[in-house]
Amino acid sequence: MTERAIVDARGMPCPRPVIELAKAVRGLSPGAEVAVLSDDPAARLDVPAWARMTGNAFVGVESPDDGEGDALVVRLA
Amino acid sequence: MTERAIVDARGMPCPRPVIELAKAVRGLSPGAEVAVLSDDPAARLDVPAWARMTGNAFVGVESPDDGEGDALVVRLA
Amino acid sequence: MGVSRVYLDSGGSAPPSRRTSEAVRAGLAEGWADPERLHAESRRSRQVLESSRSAIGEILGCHAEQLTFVPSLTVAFDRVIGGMHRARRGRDRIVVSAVERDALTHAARFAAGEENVTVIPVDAEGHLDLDALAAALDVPDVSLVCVQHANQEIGTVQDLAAVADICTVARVPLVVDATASIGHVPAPEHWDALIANPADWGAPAGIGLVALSPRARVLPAWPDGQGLDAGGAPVPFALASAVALQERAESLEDTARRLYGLVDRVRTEAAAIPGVDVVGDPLVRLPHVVTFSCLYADGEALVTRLDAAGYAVGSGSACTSDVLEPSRVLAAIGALTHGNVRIALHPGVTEAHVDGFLAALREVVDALRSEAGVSADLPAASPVADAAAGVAQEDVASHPAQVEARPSDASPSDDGEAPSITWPALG
Amino acid sequence: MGVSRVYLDSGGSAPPSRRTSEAVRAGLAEGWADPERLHAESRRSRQVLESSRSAIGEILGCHAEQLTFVPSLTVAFDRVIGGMHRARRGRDRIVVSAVERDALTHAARFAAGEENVTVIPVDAEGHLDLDALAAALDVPDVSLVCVQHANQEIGTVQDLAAVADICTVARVPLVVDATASIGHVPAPEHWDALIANPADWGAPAGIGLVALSPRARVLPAWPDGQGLDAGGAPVPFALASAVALQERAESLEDTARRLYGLVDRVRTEAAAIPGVDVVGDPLVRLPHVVTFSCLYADGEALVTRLDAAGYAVGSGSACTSDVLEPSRVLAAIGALTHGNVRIALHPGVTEAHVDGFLAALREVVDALRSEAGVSADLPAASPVADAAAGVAQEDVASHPAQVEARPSDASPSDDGEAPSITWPALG
Repeated sequence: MTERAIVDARGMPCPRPVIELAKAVRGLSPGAEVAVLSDDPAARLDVPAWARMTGNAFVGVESPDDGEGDALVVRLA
Repeated sequence: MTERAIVDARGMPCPRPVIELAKAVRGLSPGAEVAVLSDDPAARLDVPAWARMTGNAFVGVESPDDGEGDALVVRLA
Repeated sequence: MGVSRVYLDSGGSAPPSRRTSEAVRAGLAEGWADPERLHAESRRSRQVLESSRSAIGEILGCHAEQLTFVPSLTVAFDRVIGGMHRARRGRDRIVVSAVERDALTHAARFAAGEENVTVIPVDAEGHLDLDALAAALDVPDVSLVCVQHANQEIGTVQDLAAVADICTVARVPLVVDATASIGHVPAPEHWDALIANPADWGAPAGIGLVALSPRARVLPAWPDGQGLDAGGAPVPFALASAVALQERAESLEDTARRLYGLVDRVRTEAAAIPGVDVVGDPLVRLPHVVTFSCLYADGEALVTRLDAAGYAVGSGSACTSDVLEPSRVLAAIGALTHGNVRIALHPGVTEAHVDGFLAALREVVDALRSEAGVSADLPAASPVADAAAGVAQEDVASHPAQVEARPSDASPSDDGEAPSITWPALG
Repeated sequence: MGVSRVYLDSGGSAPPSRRTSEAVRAGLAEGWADPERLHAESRRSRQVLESSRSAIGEILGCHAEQLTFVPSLTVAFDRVIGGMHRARRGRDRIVVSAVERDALTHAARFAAGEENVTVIPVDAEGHLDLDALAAALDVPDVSLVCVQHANQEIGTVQDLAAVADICTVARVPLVVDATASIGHVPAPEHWDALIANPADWGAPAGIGLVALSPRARVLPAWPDGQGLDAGGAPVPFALASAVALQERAESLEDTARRLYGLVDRVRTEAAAIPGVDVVGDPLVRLPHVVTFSCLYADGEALVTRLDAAGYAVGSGSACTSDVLEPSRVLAAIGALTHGNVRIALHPGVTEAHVDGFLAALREVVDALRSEAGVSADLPAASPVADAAAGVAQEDVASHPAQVEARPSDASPSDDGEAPSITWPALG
């Protein structure tokens, strides 16, 4: 298993989940994974777009451990 | 049975059935009946209205012997 | 055109006043942007819409928030009937009067299914049978009652207070089509939904208006995912609607009194022509609307020859309609449907116009009957002429107004002075 | 307002030209009467309508008889989709592209049922997947195919000739939404029904236009018993639609070429801002439309601050929409949905306006990112800037046009001269 950081952005409207994601990846190593927890429907679209624009990889949508919202997972390049 | 004149106004648009009726009643005696045969939907409304306006009686709607259109029957006062 | 024109067909489309035309211009200059966006141009459009709704709300006696502009009258009927019926799910039946507009009746049939629409009859003057209405509401499956304020063809005004009482007891919402009355008489007070037609009071055709009471519920029953406003109405026409209604409201009573007298004159003199059936309530009616039917005359020929003589009138005869069916209103009251002439006066119509029209009418009707060879087959003039002068009628007995019909043999006055007929207050 | 305004949000609502405003005035004066009646005033309204349809038909390349004005764009979608689907009874499925307008997609779902609407995906530039379309038509239960001519947000123009070929083989009628393209590029040639939005080419909002091919069939699928025209459209706006379209047609190619160049400038310079996603086909696109999204920026704040700086723009971000959902178009192509700016240029927009906008954009985006504390978290500028200059692209290889992107560091010219970019001919 790779290192995985969690960004809990639930309750935040767009673009906050992506802003929190950008801050969270500072200093993380290539290959690290970050899961953005979000209940904002735009984040489902914007986290993959962020990955594309920043040259990172979008892994997929998972369910968070507590089941609320989405866990949007990216892997750093 | 009372005397009954027939006015065959089928195929004629309004106000022709009522005009033919007016012409047909000339010289008929009180109590005489006239049946206007018509396939114009407006005649169903206008023959009773004619009877009301001219002080005659509208008897009712019957089926003509050959079954085509309506026979609208009035009785002269 | 060589002939000077007199326009007597203002139901649903009156010639625009100078102020109304100016409002369209100003509305286009200030309100061309989509009012639903976030920038200054959009905010300005929104302000124009909101000012328009406020101004109209003041006149109709409701809050601006209750008012929605829609793109057309047809859309108003579609969405109000469909949306309110859907919001009353579980109640399958819609009750309508026999003299509602076709678009409303069609919308009811579409929403509830033809077999679930109960049509309440009217009497010979077009008044709703209130006992039949009460009986129809004696079962618990009715979603809506639809009764117009006044009829656009015969002018008869319904007793909406009594209708509303019956609906309140049965706990059924009342939809009032006021498309023929607003701008001409005080707005009705009893409704859960009100539908108005700005073009009927002098705004351009191309906008409808809906008012909902705070307790009225509407659920989308239409294809496009938009709201009751169907994606929005033209802002310039919203402003013109408000300006035109203000203009009408400023002189509502004076204009109504004057036009009421002119229509009385038409009713009296038309009824004095042998074989003419003047219909509708002679007293409890719109001030500006009248219809009558001329025995043995062809409706299309009547309209066409009056037009050639300079008078624009409407007709409910079958031959003048697209579908070649006579007016459902004339059918519902048992009126003669051929040879029908329908008149709606705008405020610019004078006594001289009406007198000229009556002279042309007599001439055209005589000519058509002579051509048909039935000039000698006419009954005496109908008794409507007397009814118009009937001060003893119960309907006006409760009003202080004294109704004096102008004698039908009076010579037309050229000074445009209003005839001395008092307009009964309508409700 | 102290700030001079630059309006860059002309999709569906352009500021009216002098000629258009004058047409509204003339249309109101000549066409206030109901065009469906029998008298002279009505005939005059009918003449205005007929002249308007003829003028538009000439520009669209169809007969006046094929054209119907309807009261709004929403009504056009409702009736065309609902009515054509009903006329194909027995075929239950409607096929739509993923980038159709919401109102069209809703109308399709309403007509066929949500489970019977097949959505054909588009690629990252918004082009329809033609193989998927052909596969969807490989079953015999499809009533209609709905594909837009060009997209109102990203500007991408579809290959309608190819779409029409597929529909012809499958014998399924093609409904083309041309509401973003007509008035800006030559009208599409391949359709069974065409829907146009006069407000998009400078007429007032409040009228829609439908063209039907002679073989298209429509059955009433609406509540009111009226025809496709829903009881009629405002005559003054019909005339304004024709006049505005003529005005656009007179200088279509010059204006398109000039605006195409200005949009290229926006595309190039926006893409040069780090973390900006400029989307849509950079070449096979509408001349006047572009959208892009700015990473980490709030869409509503972007629009509001640009507005305060004097620039009116649109946005497809969720926070700027009524329903708080991002644009379905941006979602369909996988674009960033937040920080979205949508631009549609009207013919009055100059190079100086665009340069001013770009300067304001850079400032606002910088400020918003700085406030969010993410100024240092940006990727390099996107490669879209290169694509705009890509003369080797297959899409333009077939055109003689040589596309020269204006260098992004060129100084703005104040004389309003068109940039030296050739506008590729669009279908």
